[in-house]
Parts: sequence; C-alpha cells; structure tokens
Amino acid sequence: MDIHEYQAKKILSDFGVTIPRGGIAYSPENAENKAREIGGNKWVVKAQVHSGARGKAGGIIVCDTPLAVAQATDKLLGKKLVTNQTGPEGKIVNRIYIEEATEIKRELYLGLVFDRSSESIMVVASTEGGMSVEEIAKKKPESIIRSKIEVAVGMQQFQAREIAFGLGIEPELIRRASETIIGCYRAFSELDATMVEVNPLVISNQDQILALDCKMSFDNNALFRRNQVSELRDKTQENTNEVYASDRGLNYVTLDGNIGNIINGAGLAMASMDMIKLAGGEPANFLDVGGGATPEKIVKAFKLISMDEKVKVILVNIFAGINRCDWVAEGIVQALEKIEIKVPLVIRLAGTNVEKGNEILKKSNINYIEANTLEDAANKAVKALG
Amino acid sequence: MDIHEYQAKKILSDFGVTIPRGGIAYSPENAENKAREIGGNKWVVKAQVHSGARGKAGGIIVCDTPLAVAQATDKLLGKKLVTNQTGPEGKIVNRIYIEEATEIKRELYLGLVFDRSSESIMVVASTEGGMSVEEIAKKKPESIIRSKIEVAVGMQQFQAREIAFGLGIEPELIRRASETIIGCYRAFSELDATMVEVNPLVISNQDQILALDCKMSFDNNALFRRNQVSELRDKTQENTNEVYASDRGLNYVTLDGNIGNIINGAGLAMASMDMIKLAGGEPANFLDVGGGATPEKIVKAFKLISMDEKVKVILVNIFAGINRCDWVAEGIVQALEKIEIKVPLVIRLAGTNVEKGNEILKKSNINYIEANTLEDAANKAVKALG
Amino acid sequence: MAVIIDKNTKIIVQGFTGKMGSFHAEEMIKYGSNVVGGVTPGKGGSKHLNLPVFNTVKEAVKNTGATASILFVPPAFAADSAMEAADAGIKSCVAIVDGIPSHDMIRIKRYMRRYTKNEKMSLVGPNCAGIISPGKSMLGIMPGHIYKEGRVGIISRSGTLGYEAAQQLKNLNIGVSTSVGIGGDPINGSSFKDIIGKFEEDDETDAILMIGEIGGPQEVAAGEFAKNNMKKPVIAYIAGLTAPKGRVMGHAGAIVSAYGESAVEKVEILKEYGITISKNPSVMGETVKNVLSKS
Amino acid sequence: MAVIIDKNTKIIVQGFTGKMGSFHAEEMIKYGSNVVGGVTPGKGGSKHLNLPVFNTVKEAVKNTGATASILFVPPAFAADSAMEAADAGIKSCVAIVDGIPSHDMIRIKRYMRRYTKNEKMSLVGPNCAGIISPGKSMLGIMPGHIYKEGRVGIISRSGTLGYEAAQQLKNLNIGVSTSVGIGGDPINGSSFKDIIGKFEEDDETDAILMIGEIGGPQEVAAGEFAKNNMKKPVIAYIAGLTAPKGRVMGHAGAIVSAYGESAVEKVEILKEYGITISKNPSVMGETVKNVLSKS
Repeated sequence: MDIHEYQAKKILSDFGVTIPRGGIAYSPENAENKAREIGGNKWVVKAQVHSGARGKAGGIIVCDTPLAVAQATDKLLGKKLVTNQTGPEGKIVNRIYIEEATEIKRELYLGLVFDRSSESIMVVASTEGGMSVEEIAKKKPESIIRSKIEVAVGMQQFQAREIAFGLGIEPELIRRASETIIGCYRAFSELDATMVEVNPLVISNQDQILALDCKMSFDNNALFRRNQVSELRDKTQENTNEVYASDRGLNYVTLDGNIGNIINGAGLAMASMDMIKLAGGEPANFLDVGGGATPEKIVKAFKLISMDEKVKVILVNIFAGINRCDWVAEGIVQALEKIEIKVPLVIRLAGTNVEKGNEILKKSNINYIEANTLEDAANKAVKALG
Repeated sequence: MDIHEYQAKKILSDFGVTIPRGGIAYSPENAENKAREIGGNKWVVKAQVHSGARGKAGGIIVCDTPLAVAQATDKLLGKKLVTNQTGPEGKIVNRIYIEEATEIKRELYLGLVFDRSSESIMVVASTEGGMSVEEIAKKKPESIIRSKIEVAVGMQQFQAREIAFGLGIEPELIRRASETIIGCYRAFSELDATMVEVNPLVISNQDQILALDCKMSFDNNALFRRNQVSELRDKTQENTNEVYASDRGLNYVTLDGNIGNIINGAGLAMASMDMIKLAGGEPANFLDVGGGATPEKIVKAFKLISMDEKVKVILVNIFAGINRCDWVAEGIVQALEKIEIKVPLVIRLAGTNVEKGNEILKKSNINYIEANTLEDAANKAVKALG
Repeated sequence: MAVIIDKNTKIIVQGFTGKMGSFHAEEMIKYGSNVVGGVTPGKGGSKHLNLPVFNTVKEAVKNTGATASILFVPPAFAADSAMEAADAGIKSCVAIVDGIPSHDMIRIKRYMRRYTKNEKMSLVGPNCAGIISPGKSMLGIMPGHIYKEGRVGIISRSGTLGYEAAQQLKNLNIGVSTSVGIGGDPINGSSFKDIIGKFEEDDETDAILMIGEIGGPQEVAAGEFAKNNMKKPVIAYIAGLTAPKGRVMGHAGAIVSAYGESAVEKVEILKEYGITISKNPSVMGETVKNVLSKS
Repeated sequence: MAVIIDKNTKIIVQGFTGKMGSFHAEEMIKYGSNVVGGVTPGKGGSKHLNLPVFNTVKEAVKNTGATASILFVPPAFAADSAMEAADAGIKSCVAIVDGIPSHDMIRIKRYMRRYTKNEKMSLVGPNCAGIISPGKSMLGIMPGHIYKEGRVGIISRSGTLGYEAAQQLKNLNIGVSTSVGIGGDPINGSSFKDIIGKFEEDDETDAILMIGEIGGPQEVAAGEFAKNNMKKPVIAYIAGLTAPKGRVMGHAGAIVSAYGESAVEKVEILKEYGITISKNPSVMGETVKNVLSKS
C-alpha cells in the first residue's frame, strides 16, 4: 500500500527525521491560511498524488506570496496529474501540501528496501539526490552506497555513520545524519514497510538535514496489525478496477492489450499471458482468481472483466485441483447467467474431473470456444480477435 | 540494582501484567486512607525491603479493618526486618505497601534470568509457587519448566503458551497467562533487567492471573540508559560500606572474617582470599581497587577498611602492571599519612618495579610487614592476628 | 527414501480442527499420508478425525513421534506456529498459508539461526501447494491424482503451474519423484537452491524441472548452484515474459525490481549456467522428455 | 604462528585519539606490536602518534590491511564498535572496556550469526587484559615484561591473576606462547572453550594453564571439550573458594547461581575430566612445571 508524501513525512518525523514545516490544504483559502501560518516568504505547493516525478508534470509550484499559494492550489486541485509513473490516465489531485521553501546546499538520496538475497533490510544511499534511483544506477553507479542491516539486532550506529561519512557529510553533521538514517530504518522496521525513500534528503544552507520529499509503501499482509497505517489508504489514487478486484479478494493488474484473462493461480496466469503473447496477442489484464477458483470468485472475475472496455476476447483457464472442473464449470455457467458477455469466450479446463466439466459447459447454452491445452487456448483466443 | 516489590509491580503492570490494587504509605494515617481508597474488607500490609521471605519475618500482615492497617503500618515502619536473606543486621522498613487481599486458587512460580550457556534469556516456571526457586529445585524439580528465549526475535507466543499449558492453566486462561509471561519478558528485555521473579503468580478465585509478589534486578552497567530505573534506587536498603565503596568505584563485599583485604583485580582478590582461608584465616571483605590501583583508590580503600571494626589485620596485595609498584607504594604511604591504622598491616607488592616499590615502603615510617608471594602474604596476615 | 517425505513420515497438522486444517488433513489421509494427529491450542486431549489433538507441537511430537507438520493457521499466527514446529524438533514443515507479512518471514529466518545445521527444520512455503512424493505421501493441498509416480523432481513457486507441469508429464507417461511448491512470497522458507540440492542427492530422482517466475534472485542462485554442484540435468521455465516492470503479478514475490529479475534476463542467465529452458509453458513436459531421452 | 596474533598482525586501535586509546597504543607500539593506525569518527584524515586516523573501521581496513583491532571506547558505544569491526572484516578484536551491558553482549552474539564460520571475527573480552604473544605482539594492556617467551598457553578471566601466573612461570624459567584474557563479564566474546581449542592446534604451545573463577558454566564446558578433543595437558586454577553464594565478587560474572558454579564444584568436575588442578594460586607455576616435566 502506498501513501502520500505528507503522510510519509509525518511518520518519519515521528521517528526523529526533520522535515520542513508544512500543512495540508483542501481549498485555495485553506492553502493561503496555511502559508501565513507557516510564515516566511517562499512556499512550495505540492500536489499529493501517489507518484514520483511530480515536478516535471507541473505538480509542484514555488510561490512568493500567500496569494500565489492560493492560486497554485486552485490550479492543481481536482486536476489529473500525468507523470511518467502514472500512465496516460494520470492521478487526481485531491490534497495539496504547502511547505516552507528550503535553501538547498546538497541533495542526497536515501532509500530502504527488502533485500531478498540476504533476507534483510538494505539501505541504499547516494550523493546524487533528486534523480530516481534507477537513473543514479545508470549515470552514477559508483555513488551508490549499500548497507545490509541485520534485522536480528536492528540498524547499528556504525552503519549509519558509515553511510553518512560515505555521503561526504561534514563531521559536525554526522550525528544528526545518523539519527535521520536510523529514524528511517526504525520506521521501516516498526511499521512493516516495504519501501522508504527520501529523495532528496537535503542539507540546507542552515546545515539542517531535511527530508524534502519522501515515499513509503507498506506490506499489505501486515496491515492487520498496523491500523494507523491502514487509515492512510487513499483509494482515489488507485486504479478503480484494481481496487474493485482487491476488495473482492482477486489479484488484478490492468495491462494494455485486448485479451481478458480469468485464471487460477498467479504462475499459471503469467504463463497463460506468455502464451497469448507468443501466439501474437496482447493480454488486457492479469487476473488470478486464486488457487481454489470458487464459483463466487469466478462470477466476480467476469463482472470485473466486463467492466474493461478494451477487452475484445475473454480467455478462461482453470486448472482444477482440490476444487473440481465440474464445480468450476457450474460456476462459469452461473456467472454467465448473471453477466452478459458480448465478446468471444475461450475456455480451457484442466485437472480434476475435466471431462465432467467440459460436458457441463457443452450442455449449457453458453456460447464459447473450447480449448484443451495452454497453447490451444492462447491460439484460439488470438484467432477469435478476428 | 534491586528495587522494591511495589516498584517492580508498577513496572510489570505497565507491561500488561495484572497486579492487585494497592498503594504505598509512609505513615499509619496514610496507610489507613489508602486502605479505604482501595476498598474491600481485607488488606495486606507489606513491609518494603529488598528481601524475600518477608512473611516469615513478620513483614507481611493481613488486616480486616483500615484501623488494623494503620496499626500494622505503625508496627512495621522504621523496624529492622531480619529475614533469612538480609543477614543478622536486617533491613530498615521505610515504606509500606497496602494491597487488597486476594483469594488464591493456585500459586505458581515465574522467573526470568540470563542463561549464560545459551547466551539468551531463560524463563523458569513451576506449579509450586510460594517457595523459593532453590526450594522448588530441591523438593519438586520435576515441576520446573524452562524455556530459552531467542533474543534475536524476542519471546514468541508459542513459548508462553507452552509454559502456560505446562503449568496446567485452564484453556480459557491460557491467553491471559501468555500475555502475563510475555509482559514479564518484555520488561526484562526492554529495561536491561538481570532478573524478574513473580512468586507467587496466582490464579485468584475470580480467575484473574495476578502478580502477588515480585522482584526485579537490573544490570548496573546499563543504568546509564535507564534513567527511570536508576531513580528507583533505594540506598537505605544497601550495606552502608558497600554503597560507600561503589560510589567511589571500588568493588567491595563485606564478609564475616577479620582479615581486611586491599587488592587490585577481582580474580587476584578471590585468589588472595583463598590463600587466607588456606592459611587458617578468614577474610573480612572482598575489596578490588581495580586493575590500575591508582593512589586515589588506595586511599579510599584504606578509608573503607578502617570503617570496619571487625578487621584485625589488613593485607594489601597489589600486582602492578602498567601502573608501577613505586607509584603504588607512594599511594600507600600517602594514604597512611591521612588515615591512622591501628591493626597490623601486611603488604605484598609484585610486578613492574617491585624493588623500587619495596624500597619506598621501607624508607617511609610506615609500620608494616613485608611479604613477597601470595602464600607468604597470607601466612603473615594470619600470623599477625596473634 | 524420497525428498523430504516418504511413506512412513509421521505428519501432524497445525490448526488441525479448523475448516481448512480438517479438509486437507482428510485429503492427505485419503492419499495415504501418515497423519498421526494435530495441534489446536486449547483442544488438547480431544479427538478429531479419530486422531489425537494436542495443545502444543512439543506434546504432539512427544506423543506421536511426528517429524513433519503442515500449517493451516491464519497468517497473523503463522510465524509463531512455524517457530513452534522448529523448536519442537519437527524436521520438515510446510506453510500453505498466504498472507504472512514479510517482516515475519525474516523473523522466522533469524529465529532459525539458533539451531545447528543438523537440528534445523526445513520450512517449505508459505503461500505454496506443499510437497508430494507420488504414491508415498502428500504434505500439501495438491490434487494427488494428477501426479504419476516416477523419477522427475519438480520445484515450483506457483501451485497451479506446478499442477500444469505434472499433468503434462503424466500425459507423456513421465512420473514425478517429488514435487515441492516453494511458494510465491518474496521470502520463502526454502529457496530453489535449498530444494534442488536435495534432489541432486536423491537416488530416486533423475532430472529436475524448476518452474520459476519474475522477481527475486532465487532462480539465478539455483542455476549457479546447479552449475557448480550438480550432475543431474535441470530444466527450467520462467513465467512472466509479458509482466510489466514494477507491478506485483499476483504473487507478492512476482515483481521485477532489479537487473536479472525479469523473465527474459533470468532465462539468459540460466542458459549460461547450462540449464535447459522450456521455451513456453505448454512444452514443459516435452522439454523434460527430450532431456531424459538424451541422458 | 602464535595463537590469534603474531609479529606481523596489523593492528588498529578503535577510540585511538582518546586518553586510554593513546596511552595503550603507545605501550603496544613500544612492545613491538604492529599498530598501523586507528579510528575516531570525525577525525578521519588526521595523524595521531604518527599513524593515520580514520572515520570508520572499513576505511582503516581498506587503507592499512589491518586484521586485528583493540577497543578503547566507552561502554555505551562498545557493542557498536565491536560490530563495526566484525563487519569491516577484522579477524580478531579485543575489547578491554569494563561495563558493557549484558544485553549488549547478547546482541553482539546475535549480530555475529550473520557471518559464516570463516568470516566470523573472534572477539576477546570485554573487561579483560587482552592478548599477548611474548616477543611477538601485544594486543592488550598487560605489562609485557613479565611474560617470558615460551610454550605455555594461558587463558584467564582475571587480568591481575593472569599476571600473577605469568610471573610465577617466569620465576621458574618457564615461558608463555600466548596469554589470553577472556574477561570477567557474565557473557564474553570468547569462552575458555573457544580459546583452548586454538591452543590445541597451535604448534608453539605444549600445555595450557586455565585460570577460572566462580560463576558461569565456562570452565566446565572447556573441561569437557578438553577431555573429548585435546591431547595437550591442561592445568587449571579456580579462584573463589571462599566466595559466598549469591554475591558478585568484583567481576559481574563471578557469582554462583547454579550447581557447578562454585569453585569447589568446578574443581571436582574438572578433575573428573582429567585436568590437573593447581591447588592454590600460589602454586600455579609449580603445577605447570610438574606437568611439563612428566610429559
């Protein structure tokens, strides 16, 4: 689960990271007042959307007067911001963050992720803040410092110190920099985060170490024990269909093609999509109804796919295990009684009671194309596109 | 560092352990009011001293009226309580804890200590609460449950559950019992404790799981980061001379014999005491002035020993390393200029510049007996007793 | 004996009396697995499916001599149950459960460091289909009948894609020695490398089919291990050629976040390690058949 | 080579520019130890005692090739410094410092589990006198001159009692191969058993004198190890015959809290393991001499 910049800042600040003064605004008047409250003579108006690269997309505006803050807020609120991370549909701006402007001496990068190889938490830092970590890895790979934290004991002072010295931070600021890095680690570790990114982490002209922009993501599997994090979820920032799916226990990812998929199991789903691609088609989505493929989930899956206008063919591929194909087939029949499907439908059943399942489908009045193997299914789906 | 029962109860209660309602009292009136505040019709008046086995020593009085509470408090306050753990001099009662009486269904034992073999924290539990753990180990060893906690991840639910089931706790109370055990573990782990003992841990007639008596000790080396624990220190409960010593950086333990020791290094001190014993004497104390044996510490050590009236001979045994015997000898001479010693004094110097050191002593007007080896020193000290 | 489990392996079910635990315990018993009891804290002393129920795994092990367990407990309690199994002396534990927090998996790994190599439990999963040694024992939730007895080892992150492979092999009259589902989470109890090493040492396995997918370093690590330590042929398929970067594809672990984690890159690297690649998921069976016929 | 350190071992001093660090670095250099630099965070780039100062141990190791370090940092920072040394690739680290919290020592031990056996740093101390290989190198704070070069290994919890032993040996014209002070705390980096095993493998050691005291299981564990794994004779003295139960005797670790932890009990058990006991601290040298003359 992703959260907004201002939410991440609040969290990190609770763990001892210094952030510029700022506040959230839902209207231009609100924004103007916030700017006066914050004081100073320069403010940054930041569109709160779940995406990086907001600056280039016009989502961040520097203002010299509270009035300008109100105007910038007016301009951004309700707008769809299209960045290189949002896809062409963009993301709606419902919240604005007003922040005091910072005079920047140096921009650094600080990120924390899981390291799957060492099964620990890894801190990544670079002197080249402001760029994405992928860009840094391409343009200045030698600037990247990596430190694997031993989770059995947590991050140690020496590790933070090594990173801080590695970033060329002056001796007088090492201690504060270490506290900042350890604060980020503690937030990651204590809140079941999967990612913390402070980019840029800046040293101001006043020698403050500040998190100027930050992002946090959290482990969905751990939200049950992180109520305060769960409450930060903003569904307006997520793909409507994906929200619909996840609320119904389906794993769904929208893609650019036109062949809709309903498949049980993530691996089989990826494999089916691979077969579609090999057959010359393009999948419209990834949709895993779960290993069990209960009739209820199949109904929900058909509903979901039917909401996607770009789908021109639907491919159902179910490998029945403990559940049986006859049971799955009945689920499909029931689903199609409730939902009208206007595009060609290819169904491949396999596994337990496959013959019975195919028989049920044949006896029903469903209009579908039967397929037997993965390859057969993919070929027939692509052919059905016409 | 040890703390009082009521202080330990407050700490454990902060970690989710249930304790009977109670309050501290410094006067009979105070105690009577507390009893009324607590309510009910039966109270326990408990002398707060750093010792177990207070019940047998008359330090715990059950009362039926607030007036009786006041009378019991009056009786106990200011008294020296002599238990089988305090030594014959006893410990002064300055604080009284008034607690509601608990109707006890079962008495259990729960303790947490360091396990030096596995370098982890060990939980020890038994169905035989109320006895000391040593008694349990003798009389009912089969009742003892031990669980080694992996400190890399902390105590797990299953470990608490195993202990609770092992204690024969009913299924409905397992959860609460587990929370209690884990609460004690967390207090141990998060406050740098060296010992937590809840004895008895009781199941009341109302099926509450209550810490009825408890003890906690803390790692002196960690007090620098546990201010709230440090504040609980009650020096009135400690041996005056030992407090004097520890405040001056000396390691001092009073013993029953009459040969006073001033030695550098704990191991050498134990070895010297062993030699005294072998020579037929009895040490009056263990006193380690530290490996360095600086002149300042030697002065303080002489002061300390001269405060102990049972000392009939003083044995100084210094093995000089980086510090030198001449330097140590000068320290001794200085000390004896300031402090008058009325008992025979045996001095053994060894190590760096031993000749120079002995020369300085000889040239001074100190009245002493020179010894050369450990054995020689012990023999001469015993002989000097007359 | 087969990899990890055989006909005599005594199995207990953790979360025995729950709906999932009961259902799959019955399926395992039907298949012929030697299920000897189960654990549900608070129900110790009772009977379920005619088998004894215990309050703790330690009690269960003491009374039944079980050496394997399978977890059907909610995700929030799964880490605790896995550690309980390890501490009770269980040698092989399968965690079917989907939804264990990653931090919990890391915690389990740190916990397990307290044991010496010989004492250490092998944990398979979470979010997996479990283990089956066809004709011998099933410690999982797969449909047993699609597995033919034989001499090919299967290791798969995905459950259903593993079934697909077993079915393809069966259609070609090729059997399976053991199939292990290691699960789709970012951090699993046992990696491809952990299991592939067991197959190399197994008398009853001639070749290994490794079914991987995008995300993580595991397939590459196993490939490197195979190159340096194995004589038996390894065949691999990597799912997710069409998966976009940075999106989680159903499995929490199926996300490309570094070089070498896309399907194309993994295939390239595995080829360099001398591993035979099944070029698409439809020919996993055939690819294995070709390799077997050559060796 | 000697145990742990020899003439060429490159040594860095952590807490180099502090009072203690400076003093003992000079003493070590005077003795002939190969001190190549030191670490004081924030003073990197400067010189101290004509040697380079670094901000981190990693930098120091990279620039000097040091493989050993000695800690002179306040107790509150000692655990961090020890872990830093381990992570930087230091092979042997001595922590002189007295007053490290027990919980911190346990944390160091858990941290060290991340390393394989070969990677793992050997930590000696805390609260110890360090290591000396007479005539070769000193990584500690002992008075070097009281140690004669020779072939007896010494391991001692106490510093001054270790000096006493070295002096007794010297008076009898017996030399020491290496003397290791493992320290008086309840949990040490290296136990008697860890060090005694190194002496068994050391070509330059003929016999080992183990100087123990009351409290803890270490002497007995080493005795058992010696019985099962060692050919060289072991001589032991256990201090604290007169120590009362339940009181800490100077060393945090010197407290009898269980069976087998009193001096009398330890002596009994060690005798059963075939270890020669020095019956009092005055005859440690003589006892070693007798054993050497027999073997």
